Amino acid sequence: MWDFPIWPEAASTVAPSVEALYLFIVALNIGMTALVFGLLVLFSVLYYRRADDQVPPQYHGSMLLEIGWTAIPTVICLIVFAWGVKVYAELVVPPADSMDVYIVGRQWMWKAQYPGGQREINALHAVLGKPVKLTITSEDVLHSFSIPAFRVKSDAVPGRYTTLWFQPTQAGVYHIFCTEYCGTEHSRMIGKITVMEEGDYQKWLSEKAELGDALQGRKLFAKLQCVTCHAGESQARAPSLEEIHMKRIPLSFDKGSPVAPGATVLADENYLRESIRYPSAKIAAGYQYPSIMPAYDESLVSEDEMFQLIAYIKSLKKGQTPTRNEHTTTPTALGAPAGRP
Amino acid sequence: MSLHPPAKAWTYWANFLALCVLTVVTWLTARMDLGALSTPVALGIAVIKAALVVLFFMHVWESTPLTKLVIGMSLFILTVLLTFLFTDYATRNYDVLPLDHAAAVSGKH
Amino acid sequence: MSTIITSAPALAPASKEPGQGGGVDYLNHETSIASWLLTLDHKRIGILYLVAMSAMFVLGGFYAGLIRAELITPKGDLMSSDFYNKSFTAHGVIMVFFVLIPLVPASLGNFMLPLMIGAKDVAFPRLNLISWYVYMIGAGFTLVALIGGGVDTGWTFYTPLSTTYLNSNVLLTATGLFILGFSSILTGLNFIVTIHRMRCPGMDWFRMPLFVWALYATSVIQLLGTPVIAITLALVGVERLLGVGIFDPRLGGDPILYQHLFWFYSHPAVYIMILPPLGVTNELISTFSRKPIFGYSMMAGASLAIAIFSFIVWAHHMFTSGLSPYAAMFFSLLTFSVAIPSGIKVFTWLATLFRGSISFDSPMLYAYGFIGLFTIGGMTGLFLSTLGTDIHFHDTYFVVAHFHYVMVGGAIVGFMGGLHFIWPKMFGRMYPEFLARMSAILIFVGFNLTFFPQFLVGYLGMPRRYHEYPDEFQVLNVFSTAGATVLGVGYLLPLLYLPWSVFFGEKAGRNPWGATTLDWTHTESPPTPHNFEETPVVTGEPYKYDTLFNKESALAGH
Amino acid sequence: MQVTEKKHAQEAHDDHGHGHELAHHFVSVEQQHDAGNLGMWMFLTTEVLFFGGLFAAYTIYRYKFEKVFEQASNILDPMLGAINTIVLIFSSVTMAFAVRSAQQGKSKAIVAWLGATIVFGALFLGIKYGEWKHDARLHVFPTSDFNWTWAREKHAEGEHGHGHDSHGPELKGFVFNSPVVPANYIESDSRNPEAKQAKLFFFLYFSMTSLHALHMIIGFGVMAVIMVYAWYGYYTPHYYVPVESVGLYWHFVDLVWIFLFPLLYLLGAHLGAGH
Repeated sequence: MWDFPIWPEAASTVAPSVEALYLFIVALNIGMTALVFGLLVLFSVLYYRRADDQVPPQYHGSMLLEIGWTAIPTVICLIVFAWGVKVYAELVVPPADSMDVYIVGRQWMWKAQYPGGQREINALHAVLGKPVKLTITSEDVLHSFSIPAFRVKSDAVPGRYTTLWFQPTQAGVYHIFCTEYCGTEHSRMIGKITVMEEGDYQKWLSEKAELGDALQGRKLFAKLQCVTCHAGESQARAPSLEEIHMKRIPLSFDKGSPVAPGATVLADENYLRESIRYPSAKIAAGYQYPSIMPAYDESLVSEDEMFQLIAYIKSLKKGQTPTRNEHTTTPTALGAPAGRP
Repeated sequence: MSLHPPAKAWTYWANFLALCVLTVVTWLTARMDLGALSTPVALGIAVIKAALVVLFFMHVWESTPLTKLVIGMSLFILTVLLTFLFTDYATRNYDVLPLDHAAAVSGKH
Repeated sequence: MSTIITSAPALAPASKEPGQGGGVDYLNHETSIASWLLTLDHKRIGILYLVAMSAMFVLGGFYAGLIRAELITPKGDLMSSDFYNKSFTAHGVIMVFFVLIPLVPASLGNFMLPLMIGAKDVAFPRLNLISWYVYMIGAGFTLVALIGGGVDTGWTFYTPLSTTYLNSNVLLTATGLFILGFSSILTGLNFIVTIHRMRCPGMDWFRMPLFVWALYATSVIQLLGTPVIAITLALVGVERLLGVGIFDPRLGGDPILYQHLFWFYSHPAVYIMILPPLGVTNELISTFSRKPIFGYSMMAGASLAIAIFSFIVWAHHMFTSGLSPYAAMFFSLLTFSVAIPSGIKVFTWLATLFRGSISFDSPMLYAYGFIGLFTIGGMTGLFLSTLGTDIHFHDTYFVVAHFHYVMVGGAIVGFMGGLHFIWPKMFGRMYPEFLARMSAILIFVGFNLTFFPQFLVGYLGMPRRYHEYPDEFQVLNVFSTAGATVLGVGYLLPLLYLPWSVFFGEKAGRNPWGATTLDWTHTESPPTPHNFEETPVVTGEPYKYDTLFNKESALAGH
Repeated sequence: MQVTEKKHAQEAHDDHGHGHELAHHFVSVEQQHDAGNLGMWMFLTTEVLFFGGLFAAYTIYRYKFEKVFEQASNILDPMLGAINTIVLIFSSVTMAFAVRSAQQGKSKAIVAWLGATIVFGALFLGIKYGEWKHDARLHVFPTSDFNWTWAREKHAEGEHGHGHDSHGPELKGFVFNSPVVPANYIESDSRNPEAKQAKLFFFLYFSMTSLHALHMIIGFGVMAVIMVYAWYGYYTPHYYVPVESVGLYWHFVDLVWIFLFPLLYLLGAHLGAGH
């Protein structure tokens, strides 16, 4: 029974940097605690009360000392803070070449979608040494996606995307926990992440081969008639979506639009999502407010489908937008209040 | 021989007139479209009106420094609440840190 | 009747033997039940709080016991996960809102504050009594909610879980806490006015005992922070009633805004809990080492600094919540600003002990325990204020261990020290010293045994609020539970011997510890209904042991 | 110093001479007055933060949904808001005079001025009640029967001179059981994210104004009690903390409204509401 672990595996590239910082602060802790306990014991031994009427010398303070034990901790704190920010930057900025995996949390399970369209519940597979970027959201309440062995964690917030990334450095199977209390079965909202060699991974993928996310997104793109306005050739009614991902979009600031003049927005997953759920939120320059595009809420585009659409939009290269055929009818802007001029 | 000598009556009436005028002014300014300025103007006038009430109706004009400190303290904390909230909301749509991962790892940014 | 002038309070009008001064004290001048329930005497109200909070503490402890028992085994075999969730919610709500926040100010503070500044009572005695009744009403609502049906939101009531997805008694609990908030506000208001307006002649700001400074800083937080949580809980309630989505993303709201508003109060609340025990510890360290507090003004300043800083660091509870990274860095930096004054306090106590004349009466043992545990609790806070490490530790048992070191190891142990210190003044009786020392040691040992393993299991990644957990975490959890039983015994002892001592303990003199503040030198034990026969005039600093140290007063009652 | 102390000490003991003017635990009437005054200010700081929570929520959502908030605010009638502002300010003046009479020890005058204050406060609430009634017709109460599409339409018509209440089905009750709007409106709302945002604005509008109104009603109660005491000459130039305190409280209520008026009513005034 004495062989219980007290040290989690460090199985990702960021883990060692977190580890180093952790050890530094541990050292600070031990140092300070030892100092305090040591002095307490020492003073008790040296200065215990010998006689009932013993009156010790009365010191009232020493400016030098007081400045000292204000200044030194301040400096140490600043060092720790700076180091912490450096590690944090590593934790939040994914490499450009990382593979996208989409995570949807719901009471009480984790759903994972791979670019290849493969789906998993409460499980995740990653390739040894290949960076993975998770885009996380939730269908109901707050959850938090945590992989202790990788030292990464991010809340799943309904209504928006959060991200985390990791690059596994040793094969194995590790815990996935939900660390944000999410209701009755919170402690059962756990899973396993399996880190495997490239080869095994490809084998595993091929076993559960599927129509890729992007392709399924393309179907949706046609089914929801996005193509009627977001056409490659004419941009009369809506901007083209080709290669829009991670571009800076200047926003329209006619009297209507709810953004400040001159504002731009980075077309990341969150922006693409918002523009589908609530088109009038941030309208690209040159198009007027309110948007003529209908708002697609959960009943029209589920979170899973949203990921497929976004995967498709991200995959759109120049001139790849499907051409519209005459039969496709324009979706009417149900979202626009009837009373609007 | 009261604890505090009563203020002159006319100060109250003058104050009342000033407040009425400011109310009309703020309404008129609000009706013309000042764009981004409209809110600062409206709030600015509101602050002036509030100051008049506090200083003369609530007698802070001739009150002790302690009272002024108390007011200052509550306004300070209120400001902290409102402004520090914005450190989150105003920066949420920024691009995350250096977009170049290598820079982040090596810490050169 | 002439006014007493004291250069150093220590050479007070000698130490009268107990019973002298007419023998009429605030306990025996009227004894009917009504005289207690309708009393306007701050001393009696302090005791009313003490009784109420002890009951709440036992209840909260009971739930803690349930949780630890469940966690002995990895599988959820003792209770349903639903009941487990309700247990830790009840534990959290009761301990945080009904025990820790009012713990020291409402009981010890109420009793000592007027005595320490030479006042007959707090500024608004009626308000003082009202705030106790408000506390009881709030407690009533919450207990009905927690025991009749239960609440499974966790004490943080995070939305949208609490507003949309749960059908337990959230509304009733929110109401109870909303009401309770006003008890806290009224107490704070009363204390601030008392400290500003009721100080006896000569008791200028830098002659006040440091406990008073701590109470002052605490009251500022109570006054400015509590209303925000009140309105936030009201919004949660309204959202449940009307289905308006002010915190629900489906309805356009933002769940993170709830966290901001919640922590804007609940982080400063941590300092409502810890500042008064810090203040009490000053009294203990000074008295039992017969030294003035080293760097008095620095210490007083640190208390105020903590109170102000506590308002600008709240978002460090939200680093993984989807907070903007820039805000995360901003708040991480600010968070360190609280670490500094806390450190100052610890160093100051050590410097005070240096070359002192240290006696190890039970209050001093508690004070030692407090310093040790508070140091560990504070230092482990570094892991959580630092961005790089907090991402890993957030919402794991590491956090649980950290804030229990501060809240229990700090606040509760500090309170126990203060209680044992003030007990003879409260009831004019000594408690069995040996048992008191036993319980001090048991609590220290049991506490570490309970919560240190939780640092380790937290580092392994075991999340909070888990009903079931992977097998490899079991051993540490068993240690933790074992420690909890020791801790329980440690708490049980005072619950037995303190009430016993009220009736059978040996009589204490007016100043058994040889303390030098007005409350010890100028009042009987127990004090007379109006505290002071004549209004004292202070001309000296609070802690001064060198002039004519009065042996009898130090020994009276021993 | 000591001498004065001694005097006060005695004063404190035989305070029966002063009757109610000096409670036993105070040393002097000055101390008592200052304590009461400071206490009231402390309470007001709490109130500031109490409303502060709502203002914080308002600020954030106003920042996120600026445009819709302006349109929603445009539904409200700035004219009525302005009139109410003046009414409330005037009640502040009367209150100021009530405190003044207390300082001069004119008991009957206190009663008169407080009475005037209550009257104008009531007038304010009356106008507010009218507004809410109108809001109910527009279906902007943030409940299940909220409908943004309906509100905008009816409001637009109302602006074009048809008068407000001629349109929309007749009300059966005060607020919540106003008849259901046609299905297509509900459909169009359900598809329109801005409806949710507008609902947030009106939630904030109603919670802020009703909390404000609640404060006024509490104020009425306190004033009524004080009027009774004043009638029997309970307050003297030595002891008028209660009057002064309720005065501070009332001015604070006025302050809150001074900010609510621009934030809620004038936000969308420039959108050309032709009132």
